[in-house]
Amino acid sequence: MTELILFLVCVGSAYALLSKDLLHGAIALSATSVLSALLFFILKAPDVAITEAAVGAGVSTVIFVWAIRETERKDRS
Amino acid sequence: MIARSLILCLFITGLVGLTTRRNLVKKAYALSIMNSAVVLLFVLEGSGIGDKAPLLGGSPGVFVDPVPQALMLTAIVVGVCVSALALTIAYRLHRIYGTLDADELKRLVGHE
Amino acid sequence: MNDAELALVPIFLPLVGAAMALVAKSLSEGRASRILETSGAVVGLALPWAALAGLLPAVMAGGVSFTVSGWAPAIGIAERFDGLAWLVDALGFAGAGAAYLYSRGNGPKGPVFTAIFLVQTSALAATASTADLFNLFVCLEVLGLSSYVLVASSQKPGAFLAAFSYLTVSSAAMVFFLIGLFGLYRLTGSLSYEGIEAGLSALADGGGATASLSSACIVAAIAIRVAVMPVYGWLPDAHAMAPHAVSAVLSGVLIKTPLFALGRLLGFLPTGHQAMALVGTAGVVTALVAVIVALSQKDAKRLLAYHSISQVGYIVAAWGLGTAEGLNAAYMHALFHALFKGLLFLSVGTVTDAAGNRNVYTLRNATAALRLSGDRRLTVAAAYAVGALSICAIPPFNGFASKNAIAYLFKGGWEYWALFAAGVCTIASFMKLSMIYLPPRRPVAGPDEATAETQIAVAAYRISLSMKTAMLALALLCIATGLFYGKLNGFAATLLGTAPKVGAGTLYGSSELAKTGISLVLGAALFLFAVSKPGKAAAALVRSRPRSYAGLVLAFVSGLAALGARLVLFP
Amino acid sequence: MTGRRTMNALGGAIAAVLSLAAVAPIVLADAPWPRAARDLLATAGLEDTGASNLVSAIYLGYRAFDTLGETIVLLAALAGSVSLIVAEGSSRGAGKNLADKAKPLHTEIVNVIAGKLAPIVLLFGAYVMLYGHSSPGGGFQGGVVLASGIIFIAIGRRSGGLGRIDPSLTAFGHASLARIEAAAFSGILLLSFPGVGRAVEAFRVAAWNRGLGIPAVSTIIALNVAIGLKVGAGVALMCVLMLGGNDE
Repeated sequence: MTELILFLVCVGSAYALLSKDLLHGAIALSATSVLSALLFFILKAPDVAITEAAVGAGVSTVIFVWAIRETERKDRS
Repeated sequence: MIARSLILCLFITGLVGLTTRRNLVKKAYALSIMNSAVVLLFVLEGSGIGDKAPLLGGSPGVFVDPVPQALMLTAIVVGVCVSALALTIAYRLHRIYGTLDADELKRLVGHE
Repeated sequence: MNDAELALVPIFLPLVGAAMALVAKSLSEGRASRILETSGAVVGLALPWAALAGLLPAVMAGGVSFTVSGWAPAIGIAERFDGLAWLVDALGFAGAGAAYLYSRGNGPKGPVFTAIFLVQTSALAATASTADLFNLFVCLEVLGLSSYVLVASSQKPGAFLAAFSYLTVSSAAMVFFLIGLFGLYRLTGSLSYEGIEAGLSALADGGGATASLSSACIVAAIAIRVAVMPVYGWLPDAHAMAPHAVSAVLSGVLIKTPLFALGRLLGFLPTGHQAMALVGTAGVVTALVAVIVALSQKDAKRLLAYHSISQVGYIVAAWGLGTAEGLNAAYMHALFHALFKGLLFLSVGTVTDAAGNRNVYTLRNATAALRLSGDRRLTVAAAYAVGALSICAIPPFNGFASKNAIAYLFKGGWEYWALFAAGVCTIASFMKLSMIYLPPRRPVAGPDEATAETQIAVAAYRISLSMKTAMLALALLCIATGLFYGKLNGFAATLLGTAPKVGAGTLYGSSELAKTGISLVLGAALFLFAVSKPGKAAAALVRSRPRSYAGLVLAFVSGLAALGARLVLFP
Repeated sequence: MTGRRTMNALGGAIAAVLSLAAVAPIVLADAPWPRAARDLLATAGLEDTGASNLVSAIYLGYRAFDTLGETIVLLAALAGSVSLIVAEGSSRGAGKNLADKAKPLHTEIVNVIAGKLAPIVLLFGAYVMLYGHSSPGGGFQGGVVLASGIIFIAIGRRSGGLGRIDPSLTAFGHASLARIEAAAFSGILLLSFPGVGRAVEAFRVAAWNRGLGIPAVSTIIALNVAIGLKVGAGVALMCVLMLGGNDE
């Protein structure tokens, strides 16, 4: 289970870095945060899980989406 | 061992992303990925010595190590602060130059 | 309040000041808000001196070791307030105080700036006295975050890019720091320096490769803040683009505090001595390479920024010896550099603002610009002269004593000659910078666009009293510390638990003076080459070397790998 | 172009190899995880700090000084971000663009749902914040939840889900958020100022002897509340600014 979640987190992160659409990247990162939070819960770290869910999936997604909306959505390079 | 290799892989992914991606938002993504790799590493390793969340009372069992968990709370918060600041600066740069490409920006700022 | 609590007061008072500034921001009335902000600054920058005075007896008696709030050392946060912490605090509050005073005239202004400036000052004090690895991480992050914000606060486009590069590179380095911390915690189960030392020595092989690599990660992450070779690439942009007052603090104080904190940590690690020696050698190389790059610059503040790297190279070189004498010499130069480099950033920043031109090759007749901006007595030019003479190690200014004290430590080695060459380049480079005060080469023919622009900049710019006061205070300190070097050095040596090895008499001996004379002659020759046609072409070549963002990360990673290889293969 | 791409890939490969060489031995080494700190906490944690959540005992008790540093990191980052955004807004004319861009968010459905949800979210945030000493959670997490509640209010205020119940509840302007943040930060500083902890403990013991039961955990609860308010106000201020849905 741990390995599976970690693998998915790896895939999600790689997708976020490779995707041409920054918004898709932000959503992928948000999903990896939720997965990490689940993993923390499984690993008996409920405090870290709550923080990761609130911060990783919540606040930082808001900030990422804001930044993309205010700048540009496509990674042109 | 597999779990730790995966975390290592995650960390290296972040670092390579930071080096090769030229988009500033992607660089912020990369930092956030590196940070979460370390958080996962601490929590995963710290949980190896017990089978019960560090809350007193309740079911019998051995606690996992609460120290790395407490440290990682701080690390997560620091990570999001760094992201927020990085993106705000990227936003200002985009307002001025209309691009998020690091190399392009370096050329446009044009300092010798 | 006992000594353990008093030792935390210099950390908390700037925070209280920052809180006052934030309350001031949320008040809408102008007058009350301004008064509250100013008193916040006084609480944060002046009151800590009282606490430092109160701590002096305890420090003289050997320092205070304690855990915050008195928790068990196994789990609490260990602190060590000794002579070194006291001295580094004094350096920080002196530099920050003068820079803040200057910022009242020239900006940036506003309660948010005050609050973040005070937060940074507090983090400086916290970094100086921490003896806990994770607490060091937190301190460095506070220090970093506040300095990124302060660099960006100049609102210049270049400053944003510089802040972004600085932020990403040093945050990535801090992740490596955490991995190093992970390695050490897993081996020892402890976060305090003493606990880590005890834990590692209890292991059969002292922790082996894991401990060495973990130390390498931590050292590399801190070295990036000190801007030693090869990880200095972020500094020139950040320091050149920041507001002048912030540049003064960044160059004067911020790059040294982590170095002394690192020294404290390395004293507890088994491979600490080797790491120190390697970083020290890198420091010698830095001192020479950075000054050559500085000589080729055309932007006045960027030139100063490269000099900061070079001067920090001197400090790191002496620090890397790992002896009490080395630390003493390193500290004295760090203190003097804070004074004269702060002074140089403030005065050069003022002059270039007054003239509306930062290009060393084209800016001439700067005195006229100063007069037009309300500095009729040329205080700024005089302050610049003091700073330049100090950094060039001309007696009796303070740089002479501290640079020679460092050179003395290396007598007979290749380092001595490298540092000598760096000194020659420094003189040449400041001769070049001083050309901005020369009269214009030819009378301006007509009101072309550039001159008109310059005139506007000049007309709008005013040099205020607080700016002059800050510069005068620093200039006087440069002279006074030069004249009373012996006493000051003796005081620092006592606090660091050593005896001054080199008296002021030796430093002013005939051979040292002759050496200064030779450097001056060589420096003048180098200067003439630098402003000649081939020299300018060479400078342009150095300036146009490729500097990409990826290079910053690669430099960090290769530095880390080199350090790791050194520690693992030759323990 | 291809040359640059090759250089880029080469740079990435070098970074990967070198950092792997430096970091892999640390991560993959098979040293046993230390148990001393855990064992010490399991026996002494509750008695020392009064918190049955051992993570909170460390986070707000033994290592509260680190937490203070973390709060300050957040303070610097938020204040810096907000001032950078505001400076941009003022430099291009009263932030007109922000309001335009925010329009798609203000659909009627979002407004109503957000407005109705806000009190529940706020209540949950308060719970997480107040019970951090005994259950998972704490000031920081509670603060973030509180912030999302405030954001919901900000989004939902136009159609007035909450405004209908009590108009004063919608009066979360920038100024009041900044005021709450500054006050809460002062509170955190006051609670952690050197010497205060000892004085509070002495007072508590004296009160205990006179029959006034103030539990040892009250310091942690007070810290949790102060941190929660500070984080909540700070994060809400930044997010409200970013969503552009707030009018002064």
